[in-house]
Amino acid sequence: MNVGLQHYLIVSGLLFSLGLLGVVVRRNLLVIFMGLELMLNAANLSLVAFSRYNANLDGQVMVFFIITVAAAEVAVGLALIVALYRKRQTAHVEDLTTLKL
Amino acid sequence: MPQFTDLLFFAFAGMALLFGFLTVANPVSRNPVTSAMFLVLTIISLAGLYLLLHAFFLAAVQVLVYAGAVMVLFLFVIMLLDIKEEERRRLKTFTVGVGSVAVAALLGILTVSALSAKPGSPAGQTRLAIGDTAELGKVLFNHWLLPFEILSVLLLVAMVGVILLSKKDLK
Amino acid sequence: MESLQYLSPTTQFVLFSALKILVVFGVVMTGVAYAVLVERKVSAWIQDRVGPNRTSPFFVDYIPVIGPFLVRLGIFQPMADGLKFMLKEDFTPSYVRKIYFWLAPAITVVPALMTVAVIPFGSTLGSEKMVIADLNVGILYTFGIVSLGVYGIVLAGYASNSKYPFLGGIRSSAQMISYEIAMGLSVVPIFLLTESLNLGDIVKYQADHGWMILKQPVAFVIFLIAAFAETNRLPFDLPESETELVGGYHTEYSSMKFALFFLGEYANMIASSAMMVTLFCGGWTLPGTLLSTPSSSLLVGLLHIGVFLSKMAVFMIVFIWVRWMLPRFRYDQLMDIGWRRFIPVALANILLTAVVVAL
Amino acid sequence: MSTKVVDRSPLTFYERTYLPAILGGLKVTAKHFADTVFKGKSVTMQYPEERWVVPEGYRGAPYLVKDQEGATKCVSCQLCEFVCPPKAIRITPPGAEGQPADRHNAEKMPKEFEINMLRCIFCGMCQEVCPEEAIFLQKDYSLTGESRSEMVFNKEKLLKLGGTHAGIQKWKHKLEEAETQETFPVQTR
Repeated sequence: MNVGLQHYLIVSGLLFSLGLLGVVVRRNLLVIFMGLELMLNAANLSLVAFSRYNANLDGQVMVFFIITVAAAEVAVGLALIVALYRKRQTAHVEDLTTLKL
Repeated sequence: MPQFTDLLFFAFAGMALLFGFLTVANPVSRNPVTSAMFLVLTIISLAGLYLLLHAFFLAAVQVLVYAGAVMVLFLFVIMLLDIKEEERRRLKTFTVGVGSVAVAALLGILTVSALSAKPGSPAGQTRLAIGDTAELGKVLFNHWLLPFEILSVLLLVAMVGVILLSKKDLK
Repeated sequence: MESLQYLSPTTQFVLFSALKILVVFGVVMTGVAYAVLVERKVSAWIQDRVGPNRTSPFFVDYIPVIGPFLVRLGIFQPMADGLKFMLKEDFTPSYVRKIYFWLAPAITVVPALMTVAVIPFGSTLGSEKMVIADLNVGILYTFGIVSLGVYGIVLAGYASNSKYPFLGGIRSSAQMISYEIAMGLSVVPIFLLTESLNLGDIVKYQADHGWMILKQPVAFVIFLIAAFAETNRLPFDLPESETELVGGYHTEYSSMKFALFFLGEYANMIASSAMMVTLFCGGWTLPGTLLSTPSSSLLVGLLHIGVFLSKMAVFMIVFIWVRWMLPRFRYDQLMDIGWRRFIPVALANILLTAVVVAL
Repeated sequence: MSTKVVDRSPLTFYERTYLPAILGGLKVTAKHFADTVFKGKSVTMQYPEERWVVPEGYRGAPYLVKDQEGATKCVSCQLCEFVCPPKAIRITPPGAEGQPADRHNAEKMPKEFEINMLRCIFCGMCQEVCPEEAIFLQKDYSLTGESRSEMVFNKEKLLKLGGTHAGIQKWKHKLEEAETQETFPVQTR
């Protein structure tokens, strides 16, 4: 059996689930953030695969955009985490309970 | 040699999944640095997959931006904040259980939809999809010019925002 | 050569590629060893010393006149150095994070060696192109791999679990990210002119239109200085500044692991020199002679490689010489130059080139 | 006031390009490079072949000396052992039935005399304190060995390395000093 679009999509789906698992299970803000990155990457993979198997470069352009946005997002997100850490001395989601009654 | 590229696909895909798993759920270590390093490996494996999909430019950009800059930033922040290993007792079984069920459900949906995807044609004969960087550039700067410009503004906004956020005496 | 034609093209490709990889690897390794020697010799001469001049294996006695001369030049010193590094005690302090401590030196070396893969170090030899991987995104590949080099240093700093190496690692990550931007921006005008990301095409363009260093002097200066920062050489060797950080990231390392850091640094220098030769100084071409066009004759092919290597040697000497010319920059000066001088200048350079090209 | 005002005016644009610094560095390094390579003006001493001229008053390793007749000068008084700050000297006295001195005007000589050269700090106090002028800091500056025990020098070794100091005799120079002081043109009383 030759490797086709479906293979890539399944890998992408598995990676996406792994990223989500990280976001749900892990309690460290930075690791959660890494899970998010993993999810973005999984989406990228399926986009590139679509682009390849549909002979259309738009998917790749979209991936290019996503990578750029991800870079900006990481910069802002990490700055937020640093600011939060300065204020609370923690990067643990369960310690951040300001909104809790 | 289709056989050989198939082998490469399985190698890269297996590596990506293994390292991805070790990123989020490493059974040995909860160290954020370990997670970050495995995420770097995942990203590099994904770059390998991009190469198999003839997206050479994206593979290079993936390594350059993600592995070279974004993850270094992650490491930088982990070291700057001196974040210790997550304590083990804090992992609640309830969270893990519910999370796993939700993730498994999502995975099921994704798998079903992936299997129902039209296989498409493994293009390569058309010039459009052979991963030529010049072609990508043409598409990017003709059809997608406005989003590109908006993106550049977004980057600028992010830059200014980060500088503001990281000021210590923010009023 | 005759018997090779019976092999399938794929087998030939694999065979030739393996051969090229082996040869390039060997040349880079030898280059590293002798770069260390040249560094020691040139440093010594600049500081009114003589440098290594004693190592003489037993067979030197049988070489008449040249033997003592070679010994005085220290030709055999790298062998002794290598042997010394292997025989030294490989000490791992008890408080380090062991896995990263062992991984870091390897992670430093691998990207440095991988960079060389896309560089066209000669025209053709027989019918083989003298480049390991002729990628059409060659330069992006190089930048991607170079950007991975920072992990070795950061991890070394982190794994040592001690303050000076840690500071060295942190400094290095910030420095490398900053200067990568300037470096990347500085080469964009070249692509505007050559309309290709393939290093072979860039060399070809320079053979036809003259060297890039003449057309893009600003880009060259920025690239050169950024290369100094990327390879952690003086005046930008802040990650390992001996006087402040007692050696920085490799303070806790000894023996072969330390040797690997050393190897990585010099391999990086070789790779940067090769990049500069390829991008700005015409690669393997030599204008004004027959050597500027690819040729199928074996002799000319070898001469091309020779030209490339000599140009590279010039840049290596520049790297080594500058070490003694300038004092180390302060950290804020480093960041200031990177972000507030080079990036705007590089952007202006891109704009100017784009306007000229468009006209 | 002798306050010196250092000129700290801001750098000019030319200076801020770092060009003068780079050119200056190039000039200095090129000059030294050329001097060393072409004129052979290196300042390095090729050690095993070329030896350093040890200056007068240099404090090297302490060795035992023999007198003009080749006899041991040390009388085993152990003053040097007591005064030695790092306790590098160990003297074993001959004891009641020990061997007598090998020179006629002394009662005894040490049975064993050891200096641990790894502990010795070459301070010269042993030489200072020795009433017999039997121990001298000499000009030996390249003490090496392959083991710790090898670096503990015993009596035979110390005497051999110390050699004979014919010119140095007990109290002789004190006598000379006294004589010069007596002829010193200062009238006492």
